[in-house]
Amino acid sequence: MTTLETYATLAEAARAMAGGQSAAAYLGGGTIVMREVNAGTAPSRIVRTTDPVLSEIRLSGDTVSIGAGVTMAQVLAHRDLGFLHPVARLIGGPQVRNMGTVGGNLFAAHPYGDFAVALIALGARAHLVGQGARGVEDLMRDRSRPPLVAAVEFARPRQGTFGFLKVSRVKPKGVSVLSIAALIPRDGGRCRGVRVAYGAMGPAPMRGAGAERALEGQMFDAATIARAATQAAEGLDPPTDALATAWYRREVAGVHLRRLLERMERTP
Amino acid sequence: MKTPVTLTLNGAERAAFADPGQNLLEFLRRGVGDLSPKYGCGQGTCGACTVRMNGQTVLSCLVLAEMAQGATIETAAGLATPAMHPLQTAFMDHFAAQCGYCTPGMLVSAKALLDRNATPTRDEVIEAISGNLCRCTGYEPIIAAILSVAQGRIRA
Amino acid sequence: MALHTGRGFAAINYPIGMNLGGDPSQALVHANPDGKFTVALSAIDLGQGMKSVTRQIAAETLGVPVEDVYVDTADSDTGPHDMGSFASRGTHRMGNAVIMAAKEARSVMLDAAAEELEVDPADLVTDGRGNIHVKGAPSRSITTMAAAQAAQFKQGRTIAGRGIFLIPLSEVDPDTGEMTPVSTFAHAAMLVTVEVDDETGEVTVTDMQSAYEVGRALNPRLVEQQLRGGAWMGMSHAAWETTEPYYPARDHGPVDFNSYIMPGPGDLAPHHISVLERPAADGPYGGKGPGEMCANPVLPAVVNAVFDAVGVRIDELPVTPEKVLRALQAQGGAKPRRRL
Amino acid sequence: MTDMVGGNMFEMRKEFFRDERDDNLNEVGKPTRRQDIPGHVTGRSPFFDDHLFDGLLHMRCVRSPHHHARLRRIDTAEAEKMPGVVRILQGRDVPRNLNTLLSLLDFGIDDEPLLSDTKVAYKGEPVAAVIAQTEAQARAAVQKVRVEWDPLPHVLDVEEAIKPGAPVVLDIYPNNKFVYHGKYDHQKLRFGDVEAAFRGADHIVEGRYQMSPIEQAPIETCGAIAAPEQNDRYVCYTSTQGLFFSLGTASKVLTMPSSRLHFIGGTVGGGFGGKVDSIHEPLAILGAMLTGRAVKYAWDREEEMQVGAPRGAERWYLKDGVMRDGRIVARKFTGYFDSGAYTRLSSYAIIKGVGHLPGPYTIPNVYADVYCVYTNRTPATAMRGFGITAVDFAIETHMDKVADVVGMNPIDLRILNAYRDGDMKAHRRIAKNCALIECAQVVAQKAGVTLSPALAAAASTRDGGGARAALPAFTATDEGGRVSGFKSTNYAKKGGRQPDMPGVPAYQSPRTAPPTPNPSPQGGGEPTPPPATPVRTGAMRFSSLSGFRRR
Repeated sequence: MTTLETYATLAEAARAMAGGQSAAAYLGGGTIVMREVNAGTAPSRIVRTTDPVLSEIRLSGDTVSIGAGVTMAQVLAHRDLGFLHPVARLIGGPQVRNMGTVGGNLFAAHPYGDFAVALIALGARAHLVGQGARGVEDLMRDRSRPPLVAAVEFARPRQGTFGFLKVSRVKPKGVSVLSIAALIPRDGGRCRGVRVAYGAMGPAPMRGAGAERALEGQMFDAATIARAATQAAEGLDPPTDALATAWYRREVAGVHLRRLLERMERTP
Repeated sequence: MKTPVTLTLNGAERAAFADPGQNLLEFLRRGVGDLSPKYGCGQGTCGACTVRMNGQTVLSCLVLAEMAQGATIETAAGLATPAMHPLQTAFMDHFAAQCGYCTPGMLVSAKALLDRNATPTRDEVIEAISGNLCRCTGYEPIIAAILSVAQGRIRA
Repeated sequence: MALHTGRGFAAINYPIGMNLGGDPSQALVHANPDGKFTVALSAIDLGQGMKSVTRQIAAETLGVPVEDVYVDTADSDTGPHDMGSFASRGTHRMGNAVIMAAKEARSVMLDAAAEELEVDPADLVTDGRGNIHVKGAPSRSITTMAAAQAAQFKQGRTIAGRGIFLIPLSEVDPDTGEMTPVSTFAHAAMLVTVEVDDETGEVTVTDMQSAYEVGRALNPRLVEQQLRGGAWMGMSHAAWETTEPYYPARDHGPVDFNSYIMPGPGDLAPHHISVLERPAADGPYGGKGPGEMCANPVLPAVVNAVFDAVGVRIDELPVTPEKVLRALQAQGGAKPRRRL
Repeated sequence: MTDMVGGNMFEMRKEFFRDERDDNLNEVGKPTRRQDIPGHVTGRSPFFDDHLFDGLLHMRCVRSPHHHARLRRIDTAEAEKMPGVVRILQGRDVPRNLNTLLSLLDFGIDDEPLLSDTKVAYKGEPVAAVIAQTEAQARAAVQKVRVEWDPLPHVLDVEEAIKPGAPVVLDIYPNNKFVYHGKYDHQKLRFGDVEAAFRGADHIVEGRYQMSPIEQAPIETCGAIAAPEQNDRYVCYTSTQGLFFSLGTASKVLTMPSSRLHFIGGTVGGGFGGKVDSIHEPLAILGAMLTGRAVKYAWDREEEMQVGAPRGAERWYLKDGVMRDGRIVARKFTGYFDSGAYTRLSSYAIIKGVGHLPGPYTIPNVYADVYCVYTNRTPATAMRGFGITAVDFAIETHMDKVADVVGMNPIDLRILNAYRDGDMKAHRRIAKNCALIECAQVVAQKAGVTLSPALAAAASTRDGGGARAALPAFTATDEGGRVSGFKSTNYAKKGGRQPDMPGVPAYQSPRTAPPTPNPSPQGGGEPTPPPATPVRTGAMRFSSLSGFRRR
């Protein structure tokens, strides 16, 4: 039967996760773990912490640090995180945004995890409890035994260099057919340090190598955008689910990437 | 092992024992007997179990009952005092309920919206109820009812 | 990218009541000593408004205000037999049973009133506001409450009534299909406007213009509830819903409301509804039953509108973006028809 | 009355059929508030699950992971030892473990167990029911029930299922097809001679249409709570759409007199057809009988969506013979209902669908063969528009194709072919109380669609009947799909009493007579039909649909 273990600090919680005779699930906002508890598929041990560090949002210079326990609603309420509001606003409905956390979104299975898509495009690093830091992108490669994340950290994008798009069948609240986040820094009109990330286009949120190559070092114009669109699906391995087939996702990835980039190009 | 949980429900202190892994929805319904939040999915996808916890709307099926210890909970059952809340009157006047099963959760979300935004736009109303599914009405009468309160156009 | 607008039309009729009949409904009506009435049914209200519409029907027939009637349903110890709430039978079958029961109760009430007023019951009428008076002489009047009290405590009458409605079973000829399916039909016509994105195959319903013929609209707002919600469901059937996205394969079957999709409040199209009333000869006060048919015209109307917009026909529901995109590619792009 | 809601117009078009109505009634026609709305907005409306019982037990089912399989054995030993487990039910615990929903009307033969004990025919079919103190404990114990399966070949497509050599879903049915009237493996509709009419038509228009399976998706999932009541009775709070339907089903499968059952419902969180099947009530009551405690059995959302019976898929083939001017002279249907693994209500819906053909149009030659097909899918059941929604989708999409072929405005085409008062319908009854034309005209006017002057002036009350009231001089019939070895039962002999109906109310216009005479009980609500065609064989009772018993 399910038992809840509450710890004062993240470190203790991490030790409890590692130790203990049986497997444990870490309870953040509850939107993932509680669904499993209700379905009877969660481990019997539920671990949580009341560590205040988890709900901190810190901005120092150009560096943004968001605690893993920060909810989508808290992101939306933070004036200095305006560039992330279009992302957080498209995650779940109001109730889910009041509960779901930045840390939880990193480990939400398909079709969830759109906030992680944005973090990958932003080049975010995750601070792991007692394990240093790892790129969020790298963290996505194996989510089977997730480490405890304390916070995510990234450089605040320059005005107009970050864009996000989510395609869903139900409005205003629906899960992803696909989502795209793009960071397009420009240097003398040319795209430098481009990062494009996709959601629902692979087993987990991932980079879009084809699009990045097409954009990197190029002028940010219609021709470049068109080229990026044609290479958008390269290296992607989209799943088939109740909403769409892999074929459809691959087919429209370029269309939606183009629409996102055109929007960003129009509004510098 | 059962865990004692004390919380403030619609202004009154209530206590009961929670089963291991029991969610707040079942605790409120079977533990303390507030039957206004409804089970619709247990997955966090329908909104029928919506309550306010410390002022914020949450899906009570996704809250572990033990974590509501000491919390302030508001449900649809607490809306009438006993006079009907304007939202309740508007839902009645606009025929904004058919089977009535999604209505309590819908009202909690609507109340939370109006508490932070007295004059929402149609789009803001749509956003506010987007986490509450209705299978009967097609939403339009619900949107109209909420807007009518926002615009102070309640027919007595 | 190009958005193409198209309009599609469909018209339908719908059989009211359980096919072939053989589906009885019963009702009991009785008065309290103060002239307030209880209607006991075993019928089910699953949102369609059974309690409310039978309440209005009972009040109309009894000749009392609707506030003086309460409909109690459904308890098998007190509510008499009814087949159930399906096949658009509720209003039609149960409405008639309630009328029959209320007529009987009304006649006892008038007998009691007549005895108090010392007149012939045949000369009495109700004003629908709680009074019974002599036809043409409103001054010679008695309240329903006084009549009920007299019946109960002076005259020893039971102001009560029993009702049943049954359309006996029809035969079906195995060789020709000759049968009497139902006694009346409701009707609808629907014109839907859609926008089709020819790069993604996404279809957006932007407007619905409808006319529904429902027999007498026993309560126009209850009718509107059915038509508005039902048309939304029709739109949902047309382009969103299915338990088997890859029918006949059973893979990827939805298990929650994120994978079983329906239009959200942000997907709504304005729906302009006109209601026509052609009373049904055997319907309660001419009523039919709008609940089931209201979704039906939307499905084909959406499919026809997509054809009108881009020239592709999606003959397998639901009309998903993928089906539209595949059809567009097979056709070599959008070929707008614009016939409407 | 006109009302604008968020740009959504609602208007009553009182000018139509005005002389057929008295609009001055006291309560009828008034926009009175719902009686149940105060309960709904306060959260006090009592749904089935809103009744508290001390020590309520929870039931969860063990379900088949296979589309089709034989059950070798069920081992509950480990599950019995799980915490909180009170009892585990199997098929042998059900007094009468075989039922079909409409057997209460003597319609259909019993073909579905409550808890399967020999074979499963669809993924998710229940084979055991665990009763435990909490739902979580019941879920955990379900995982510990060991079932040994022998998977069998399965079939999921209706047209695959009726091919020779297809896997047999239920061996009591021939070639996975329901038997109608003990005579044919499908329901026929024959009116005139479509083949002859096709030869004389200017155009032939054909189409294939596939309706998807759909979940009723009420926000309240389907369920029941049963408990021992005083005086040796059982109370059952239920979400059923048919109180006595479920009571009768429970009484039958539990072999318990109805007097010992007390059903309470009537306030249901949406149904849309999905709460007719009466699956939860008998199992919940059986649980209460065997544990002496209150037992709740309800689907979770995943079960509601994948185990709960959907609106069945239907496949329709249509073929029209059309003249240059848009008149449809012949229409032929071949339909396949995907009933899933058991009958439930599909066989019945087909009769409803056939009676509806060819849609709201007067077509002189109509033909239909409609099959109720068994596949290894979740059984289908009723949903809003049952038996009609899918074929209307087919008909109205097809009408659009016809309009395209003859180059006609789609609304004009509908009105040109629309049925009118007095027309003979394909099921051989006279049309009355029609209003399709008026609905089409109102929509055309609102949408600014210009109709041809003649059709803009058409009316349902005019130009019907006469020659259009006549039965076809000749109707082509056939013995296709004849089966042998089955005989029909007879509903009429089994309590099909036809009582006279004193005081059956019929609306009477104060000004003019109603459009048609009141239905006579015997007439089943429509005027007595003209004499049947010579080819008509002896009429079979509706219940003969119920098919058959082995000789």
